[in-house]
Order: sequence, then C-alpha cells, then structure tokens
Amino acid sequence: MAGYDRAITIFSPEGELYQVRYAGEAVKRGWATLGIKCKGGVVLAAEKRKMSPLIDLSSIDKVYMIDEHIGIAPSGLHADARILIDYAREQAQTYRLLFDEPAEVEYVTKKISDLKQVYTQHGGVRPFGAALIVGGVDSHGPMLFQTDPGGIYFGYYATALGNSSSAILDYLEKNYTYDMDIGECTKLAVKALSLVVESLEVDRIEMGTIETATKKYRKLNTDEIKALIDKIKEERGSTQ
Amino acid sequence: MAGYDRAITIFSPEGELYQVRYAGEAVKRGWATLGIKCKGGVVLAAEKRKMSPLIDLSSIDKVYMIDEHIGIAPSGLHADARILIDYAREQAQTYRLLFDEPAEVEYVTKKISDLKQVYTQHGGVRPFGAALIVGGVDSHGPMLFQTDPGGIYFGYYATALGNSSSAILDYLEKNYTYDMDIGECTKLAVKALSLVVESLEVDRIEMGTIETATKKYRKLNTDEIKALIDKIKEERGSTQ
Amino acid sequence: MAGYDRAITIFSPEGELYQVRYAGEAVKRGWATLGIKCKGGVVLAAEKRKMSPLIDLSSIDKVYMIDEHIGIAPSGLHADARILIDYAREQAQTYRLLFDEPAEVEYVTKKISDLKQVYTQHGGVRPFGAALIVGGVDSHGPMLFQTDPGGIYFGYYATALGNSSSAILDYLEKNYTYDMDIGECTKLAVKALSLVVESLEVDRIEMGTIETATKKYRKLNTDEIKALIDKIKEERGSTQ
Amino acid sequence: MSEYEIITGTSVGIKAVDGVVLASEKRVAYGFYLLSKSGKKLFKVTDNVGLVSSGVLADMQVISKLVRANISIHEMEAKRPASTRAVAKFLSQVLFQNRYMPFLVEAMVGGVDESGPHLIVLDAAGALIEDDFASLGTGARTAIGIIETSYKQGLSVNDARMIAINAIREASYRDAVSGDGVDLMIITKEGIREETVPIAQPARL
Amino acid sequence: MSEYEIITGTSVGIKAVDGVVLASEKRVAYGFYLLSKSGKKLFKVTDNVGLVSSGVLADMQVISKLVRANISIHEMEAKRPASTRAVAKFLSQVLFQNRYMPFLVEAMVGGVDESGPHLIVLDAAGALIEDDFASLGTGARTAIGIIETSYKQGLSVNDARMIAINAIREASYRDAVSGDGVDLMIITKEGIREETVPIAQPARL
Amino acid sequence: MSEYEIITGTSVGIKAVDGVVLASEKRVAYGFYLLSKSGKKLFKVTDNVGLVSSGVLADMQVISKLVRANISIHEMEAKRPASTRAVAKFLSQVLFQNRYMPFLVEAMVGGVDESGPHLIVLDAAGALIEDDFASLGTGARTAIGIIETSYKQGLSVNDARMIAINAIREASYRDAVSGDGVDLMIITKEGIREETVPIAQPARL
Repeated sequence: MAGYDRAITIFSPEGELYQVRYAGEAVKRGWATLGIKCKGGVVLAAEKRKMSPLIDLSSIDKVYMIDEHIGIAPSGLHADARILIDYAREQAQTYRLLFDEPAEVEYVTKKISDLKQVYTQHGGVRPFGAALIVGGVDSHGPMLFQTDPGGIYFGYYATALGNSSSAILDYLEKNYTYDMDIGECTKLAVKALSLVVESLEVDRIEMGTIETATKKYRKLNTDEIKALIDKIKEERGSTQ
Repeated sequence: MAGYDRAITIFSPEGELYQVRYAGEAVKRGWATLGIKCKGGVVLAAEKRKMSPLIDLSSIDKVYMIDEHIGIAPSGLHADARILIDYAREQAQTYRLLFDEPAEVEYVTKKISDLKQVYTQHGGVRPFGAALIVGGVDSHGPMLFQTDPGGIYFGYYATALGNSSSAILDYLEKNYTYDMDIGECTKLAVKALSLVVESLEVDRIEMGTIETATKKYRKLNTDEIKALIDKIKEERGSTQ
Repeated sequence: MAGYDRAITIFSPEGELYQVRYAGEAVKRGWATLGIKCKGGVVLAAEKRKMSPLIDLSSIDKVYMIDEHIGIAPSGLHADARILIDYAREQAQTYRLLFDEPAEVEYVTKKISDLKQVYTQHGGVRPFGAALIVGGVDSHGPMLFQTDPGGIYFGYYATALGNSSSAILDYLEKNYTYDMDIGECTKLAVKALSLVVESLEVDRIEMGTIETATKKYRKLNTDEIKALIDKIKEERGSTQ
Repeated sequence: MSEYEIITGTSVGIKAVDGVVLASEKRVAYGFYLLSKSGKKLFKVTDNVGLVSSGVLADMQVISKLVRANISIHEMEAKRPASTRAVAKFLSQVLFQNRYMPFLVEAMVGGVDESGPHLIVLDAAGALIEDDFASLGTGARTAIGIIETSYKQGLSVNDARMIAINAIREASYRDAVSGDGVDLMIITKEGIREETVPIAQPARL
Repeated sequence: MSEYEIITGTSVGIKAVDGVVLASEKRVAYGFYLLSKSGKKLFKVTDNVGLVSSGVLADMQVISKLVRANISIHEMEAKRPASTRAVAKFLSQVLFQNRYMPFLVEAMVGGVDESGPHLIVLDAAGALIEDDFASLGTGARTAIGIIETSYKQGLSVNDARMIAINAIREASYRDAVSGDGVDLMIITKEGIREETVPIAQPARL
Repeated sequence: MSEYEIITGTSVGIKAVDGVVLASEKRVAYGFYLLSKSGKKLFKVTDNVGLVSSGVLADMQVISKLVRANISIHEMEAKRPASTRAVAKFLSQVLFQNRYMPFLVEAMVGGVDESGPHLIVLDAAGALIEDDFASLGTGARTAIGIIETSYKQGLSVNDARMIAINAIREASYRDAVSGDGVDLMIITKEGIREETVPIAQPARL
C-alpha cells in the first residue's frame, strides 16, 4: 500500500534521481571531515573513529595528497572514494604532461565530477557512494571545493561532511573569518572537529595543510597535532 | 487505484513522454535564472542561493561563457548542465574551424537541443535534467533562447527558469520593453531577481552581458553589481 | 507482509549495498581468525574446526603465505577466498618485476580491495563472500590490515574475524600492548583463540608469524604450538 | 624516390626587458604582395601571446587555429590567461602527435605573462628552448649575424624593433620598385600591437 | 636507405662515501649556450635521485617527465621516498618497452637512500649495473682515463667534484670568450645541489 | 641481412656426491670488474637450486627474475621446495615460448633435492640433459678438457670446487694487477654458499 519503485537511472515523478539520493545517505553516515580555506592557505581535517580499540589509526589515511599542491578529504563508502582519488592523481599528472604547469584545483575537481556524473546516467553502473572535499592552492590563491555523489560541486570558504556535519557547520558559521593565517586556521579546525569526535586525542584527528606561501601540501605529524590539542585543552572542552 | 506506469522512451496514452516531464520537474526546482534581450544587448542573470553561510559563492558560476559572444545560464541538475555546456563550447569552436566566423546563437542552441532530443528517443539513456537559457549577439543582433529537457527551444524577449519563475515572469510581463539600453536592462534584471532571492546582496547575484556594440561577453564584477543594488535600494525593497 | 527486495548492485534507501551486507553475513559465519602486530612482528592465527572427526586438518591451510614477508588469514566463503589469495600472490610478484623490491603490505592490501570494489559495482557479478586479514613486515615495520567484502580496508594493532569474533575482540582489548616481542605475541594469540575453539588441542590452531628482524614469513610447526599450549595449560583452562 | 618541395621565408624573435618583438618578411609563393591590417605568418594566440613560424602556408593556418581553439578553451577552464610556457608546450604536443617530418615547420612562441616576457623556440626535433633571441628559415644565418652584433642586455622594445627590421631587410635581397616589406608584432603587458614597415625609397639616379 | 643522425655530448658519474656527483658539458645542437638555474641533461627525479643521459634532446625531455610522473605516483602509494634502485629499474622498463634502438639513449641514475649512495648505469642493451664510476658519450673513452687514474676508495664528494670537472674539461675541446662550461649535480643526504662551473682563464701571452 | 653481436664468457658445472658446484668468470661487456658479495651470471632460484647461463646480460637478468617469480608461486602451491627438474623444465618452457634464436642463451641448472644432487644442461635447441659435468661458452672446449681428465666418480664438493677453479682459470686469459677472478656457487643439502676466488700467484721467472 506504500509506494513501490524500480530500476536504475531514471527520474522520479518529482524529478529526483533516487539512486543519487541514496548514495547521499551513504555519505551522511561517513566519518566527519571538514575543509577550511583562509588567507594563509587551506586546511583539511578528518576524524578517525576508533571503531575498536585495536584499530591502528596511523595506517589509515583520511586526507590524501593528490599533487604537491592539492589535497582531498573523502567521506562515505571508503572503497568508492579510493577509486576517485586514484583518478584524481592521474588527471593531475596528465595536466602536467600537457601544459607543464601545476593543475588548477577546480580543474581536478571538475574532472572528478564529470566521472561521477557519467555514473549517474549510463546503464549498467551505480553512482559513487562518496563525497569529496578538495582543497589546494593555485594561481587563484587558496581554493576549497566539495563534490557530491551526483557530480555537483561548489566552492566553499569552509565545509564539512559525514555524520553530524550539521553540528560542525553551525559551529563554523559562528567562528569563521577569512583573515586567519594558517596557524589559527588549523586551531579552528581542531575545535570544530572536537564537537563530534568521541574523545579529543592525538590519533583521532588527521590534518593536511596547503600554505599559500609555499603552495606545498604537508601532512601535520603527531607532535604538531598534540601541540594544538594541548593549546585547546588549556582553553577547556566537553562531552557528546 | 491511481494510474500505474512503466519503461523509458515511450508515449503515454495521451501522447506524452513522462521521463521528459519528470526531468522538467527537476528543472522547476533549480535555482532561479533569467535572460533578457534588448536593443543594447542581452543580459543573463542568476541567483546564487547561499545554502550555507560557508559556501564560497565566487567559485560558483551560474552564468557561463560559451564563446566570446555567447553566454549560457543553466537551471536544474547541475551536473547535467555542465555536460551540455562543454558540448556547446566545442560546437562553437568547430563552427569557427568550419566557417571561420563566430557561430549564430541559434546554431549553438539547435546543436544542444539535438543532443537532448537524442537522449529522449534511444534506449539505454535518460533525458538531461537541465534547461538552459542561451543568449548572445550575432549577425541578427541580440538573441535569446531557452531549451527544455525534451530538446524543444524557443526564442524569447525575456524569460526565466527555476523555482518561482512564474513570479519573475509576471513581473517581467509588466515592466519589459525592447527599447532599453544595456544599463536599464541590467537594472531590470536585478529587480526581477530580487523577488525570489533570499536577500538582496552582492554575492547572491551573478550577471553576464553581451552588448550589441562590442559583441563581447562580459561578466559584471562585484562593484558593478554593488552599484546596481545600491541604485535600487535607493528605490527601496522587502522580505519573503 | 515482511520486506520484499530485488537485484544486484544498487543502493538501498538508507544508502546501503545489500549484497555487500549479505556477503558480510557469510563472513560472520566463517571460522574464527585473528591477527596481532607488535614490536617483534606480526602473528596470524586461525582456528580449525573439526567438523567431523574424520577430517584431516593438516591438509587445510587457514593462513597463507603471499610473499616471503607477507601472510594472509581469510574468513568466509572458502572458494572466494582462494581467488583473492591467488590474485594477491601475482600482484606481489608483479611489484617485484617492476621495482625490484619487496612489495609494501598496504600496496598488496590495496590491490585486493580494488578488485573487491569492482565486483560491487559492475553488473553481471556478485561481491566476494570473504574478508581477509593481511599481515607482514615492510619498510614501515610490522603492518596489519583487514579487508571487508565491500573493498574497504583498515590498519589495526590487532583484529579478529569469523563467528564470535566479538568475544575475541573484547579479550584482546584488555590484554593487548604494542611492546611485546614475537614470543609473547604468539602466546597472546593462542589465549585469545582458546576462547572460541571447541577444545584446546594442537591441530585446532594454525599460526604464521613475520618477525621484524628477519622480515620472513614462517609457519609455526606442530611442536612449537604444542609447547605454547602446554605453557598455557600450566596456567589452567575451561569449556564452552 | 623523390623529395618534398618547400617554400619558405625568414622570421626573427627578440626579447626585451618590457616585451617581445616578433617579425617576418612577406614573401609568398607566387609573388604577390599583401597589404592588409593583419599579417600572415604572425598569429595572435591570446591577448598576450603570439606565434610566428615558417613552413607551408596552409599548414600554418590550420595549426594556429587548432592552437587558438584549444588554448581559448583552456583559458575558460583555467579562468586565467594562458602562460607563454603553456602555449609552447601545447604546440609541441600538437607537433609531437602529428609529428610532421621535422623540416616542414619551425615555430617560435613569444609572450608576456606575470613572470615577465618570454621567447621560446622549438628546435628541429621538438625540444623546448627558452632564449633571448632567435631566427628561423633559410635567411636565418644571415639575419643571426646582424642581430648578434647589435644585441645588448636590457634593451627596450623599440630598440628590438629597429634591430628586427634591419635583419629582415638584409636577409631578403631583392628590390621591387615600390612595395612595402616587414610585418611586426610587438607584445607588451598592455597587449599586442601589430604594424607593417615599408622598405625605404631608392636614391634618385 | 638512410641513417639516423645523432647529436651527443659527454657526461660522467662518480660515487663518493657521502654522496654522488653527476656532471656533463653543455653542447646543444644549434650552438646556443644556456644560462639558467637548472641544467638540461641533468634531471631531478626526486629530492634524492637524479638522472643524467645523453641522446636526442627531445626524447630526453619526454622521458624524464614520464619517469618523474610515475615515480611521484609511486611515492604517494609507497608512502616513502623511492630508492635509487626502483627508479633505475623503472626507467629500464620504460626503455625496455619503447625499446628505442640501443644507440639513441644511454642513461645513468644516481641517488642517496638509507642504504647509502648508489650509482647505476644502463648498458647498451639495457642491463642494470651498480658501479663506482662511469662515463657516457663519445668523449667517454678520454674521460674514463682521467677518472680511473685519480679515483680512490672513500673519497669525499668534493674530491669527486674536482675529478668530474677535469674529466669533462679534458674531453671537450672548446672555449667561448665568456660563457660557462660544466653542469654539476651533487646528491647527498641533505638533498640535491646544482651548480655551473666555468672554464678557467687563459694564461697571458 | 645483419648479424647480432654477442659478447660471452665461460661457465662450468660439476656434480659431486654431496652437492653441485657452479662457477663462471667475470668478464662483462665494457670491461668493468665487479666486487660484491653476490656474483652476476649466477642466479639463486630457490634455497637449493641455482642457475648459471651466458649470453646477453640484459636478457639473463630478465629471464632469471621471470623464473624466480613463477617458481616461488609454484612452491607456494605445491607446498614443497621445487625440484631441480621442475625448475629446468620450466626454464626450457620459457625459452621454448620466447624462442630466442638459439645462440643467444645457453643455461645450466644445478640443485639438491631429496633425490640427491642434479645437474641439468639445456643444449642449443632446448633439450634437457641430465649430466655429471658440463661447460658453456666459447672457452667451453678448453675447459672441458681439464674437467674430463680430473673427474672421478664419488668425488666430494671440495674436489669439485678445486677442479672448477682450475678450469676457469685455464680458459680465461687475462690478468689484472689486483682484481679477483672466479665466482662460485656451492649447493648442498644445507643450502647455497657463494664465494669469490682470486687468481693465484705466478711462478717466479
């Protein structure tokens, strides 16, 4: 007596693509990730949930390096995300072979989204169940993009994905300004992440930054994160 | 007890193509865009909804340059629209290679619609869930066209797409005349847009113009839009 | 009146891949296996259920050697697992042909997961009904990974699979530390396994170790296991 | 069992502190002279990058359009003017793919982008070489002499202009009663300026 | 019915206790001299591995980019800097696949990784040979003489530097009035340092 | 219409009651000498099987890796060390498929498995021959003389070692002032031992 429904790539009466929406659901249940851009550069951060105390967090990447000036933080089905990341790395190199210049961040984002859009239209395949936050510095300065399973992408000052991303978003809406240098920016990212992370410890957070000055992607190692967390704990915290 | 229905590319008893109609629905829920042509040229305007305060509106294009004398403002599924825009850019260049002349606006519109019509007739694919407003100046003077997901296109003096486009259309029916220069035309576009835009601010509106004199597509930068908005606020506004 | 459902590679309304989840079920009913990494190396252990007294346990491998510095302990559908193990062995050799170096453990894990991910996306095939624990020592020291039928993999300090793996996991959470040498590590593995194994005897347990010092995979022969079991029985046991 | 036949002219390129000068003479196959606002062997790729080459006329027109078409798409995607280096690299890809046998086309790319002026030469087998000055074609050897002797670091666009005119004039050795002679393309930060300089009048008999 | 034409220079490689020195002279086909911060026949593959080869200029640029592109991907997957051996092995795969007929390219790979410094030579048919010193090109025979006589175990990077300069100087027999002459790439644990050394002054008449 | 050029050395194999000895001299194409712990024309296939061959260096390295890769997979499936016979048979398959024209590669496989020691030779067209002793390469005819005269049934590994050294010394005819000369690989039940033996002193004039 409820609604009944069928096959893959078609519109619903309301003009929706259901498969894309369901893929979205898979994203919402991914781990929280966020991206912030500022004058000093771009910060990509992700939480690492310790599903079980035995998990070895250092072997898990949540923030990937695409090229030496671009980084990606995925969310949603892990396997799908990896596919898109490999694809992004190739496109970045192809661009170098063609124009002998580092690729624009938007160019890489666009190529990823085209691939996604194709999987929403042709028969025989399903959409990707992953959304990506793409960040980097190029000739336009610091850039931050978010792509969704339907192949739509937007530019953001700051954004978040994964479960309870809405909580993070509210927090960022209040405390974000563009005129931070890279230091303050990483601090803000940690504070925002601490809202959803089970407990605020070193191996629950992974961060990558691209600084406007060097245009180099660098992953923060454990000490730098420790320093940040302590600086925050001096300013106190809370529970979930 | 209501009607039951089935597969992709066929007519209904009333002779309709359902998939095309549902694709239309996807368009109606797109962001509002409009196009106006006048003696002075053509104006393409689109609202940029700030889904969230963190979104970086400057990295989002709602009005694209196809060739140096043609612009497009899409509405509906964002990813589908991009595909059509890339296709339009290639056709514009192919035309130059063939005839060594800038392409007619209608020619580009027609090529886009042929592609759409194909996706409504052959098996294994679904229609595009996007409608486009195509504007430009060619040897026939200023031209404005709108294409729908079924591959039908018409020429207009002014037109609008997206949600609550009917409100915009009523407003235009009352205040539109052909004998405006490009200045008045951009002003009219802003007023029309202000009806549906959440709040009348600089980064909620994106405009592109093609002037009859120069036959050059130019995107209005933030100051020009600011000037327009202030000139309008001197004439007062309201909320939704 | 119960839930009804259909075909292969699509998302559910909640964004799940049912086939992947059902494949997961096949894993949960596999035999218990576990993997532990420590300073001294990596230990892979698996129980061998004696479905019938006539079964010849020595001819059954539950822990496979992939390359001389990598081992795998599978769980779930036996036949599917074999396919993945052959594939892993080839990739290990290809890596040698290309770079003339032993392969990284993660590289092998990644290749396996890519193959799995493909079988969850393209038509005409079903996912693999097996999950793997991959362990080895490479230039990053000892490494331990677990892959699931959906092609997702994580790094762990210790992990378990198969039926009543949750019991093993609780036990490990209490008694695990990273600073064990390879001896203590094998002992811990036996204790953990004894929780689920019908009876604590020599031919119910199979173990493989990769020591950090030698970077060599070695399967413990019956005497070493006997010695371990006796050392434990001196510390007393129980029934299920 | 038989050779290709090639028609060719002379062209030069000189880099100054505030821009780049590309120049070439106007000989065309059947001996017509061309007076119009746009020269022929000089092609505008973007507002701040120009291409000059010599070889079969027909190929040059096709190639320059291909480059222009792809670069303008590239600009729309990159959302900034293409750099000289990108144009040159792409051109050598076009050549590398269609791999015209080497002596059909030699090309030079000149332009100004925010890292200053650049002049890039493609050598016979397609490698990219950044340079201060260069000349192509059969009159190249003659022209290079004149340029080499009168080139100094830090010269301005106008000096470069005079040098280019002399070199071309010298390399072509035939005097028509009253035609004009050298196409110039001067690239600076403000954009591209093109002009045509005539050969001066003969002294009275 | 026709032969390939090959332009070539001389290049040498020397392994020291605390690093590797790669060097080569600068002759290029049409006789221009190149002054810039990065030499040409020397290519940086990663922060601690360099490649020097000789052969057709165009191929060299294409190949070094291919290697660099794939190795950097390989590093991202392996999550550690590539070893010299891996780079060499991969390069010989590239050659082995495109199998340029043997005398078009000879190459040498030098680098420092945590098993110390390495110098690897690809011989004519593509085999890998680990070595203390080597030289490529037509002046190779002359250069090898000088290196062989003044090479000792355990020499430092600076000594290797002096030897390389002499060998190159000796093998080439040409002096421009005021250009510079030898490109050097010195690879140590701290990274890669590049410099250009001129030929010394002429003695007074 | 043209021949390949092949450079080659000499290598020998001798079977004893308690093992097998493989040996070869070190000449390489461009005249370098190699000092390291592992020889080159000798390749370890498994812990108890070795392969020695001569021919183009590059092919040898590629082939030995292919064999090693497939045999180690084969061992994992067979769950026991591969027998000498299996390795030899597989190698001849590899050759039989890629069918290098016959004089590019000659190979010998030696090993110990639980049916005792084995020495297997591949002849020119690829047949397998089990044997007591053999020698390959151009110095083969000379070396075989010496081995034949001093070979007895039931000799031990050490005697075989001495014989191999003499044969190689005899067949090779060159003396560097202070280099070393013969690579040896001794295969017994306990595993594989490799060593390098220098050329001994000359008799006083």
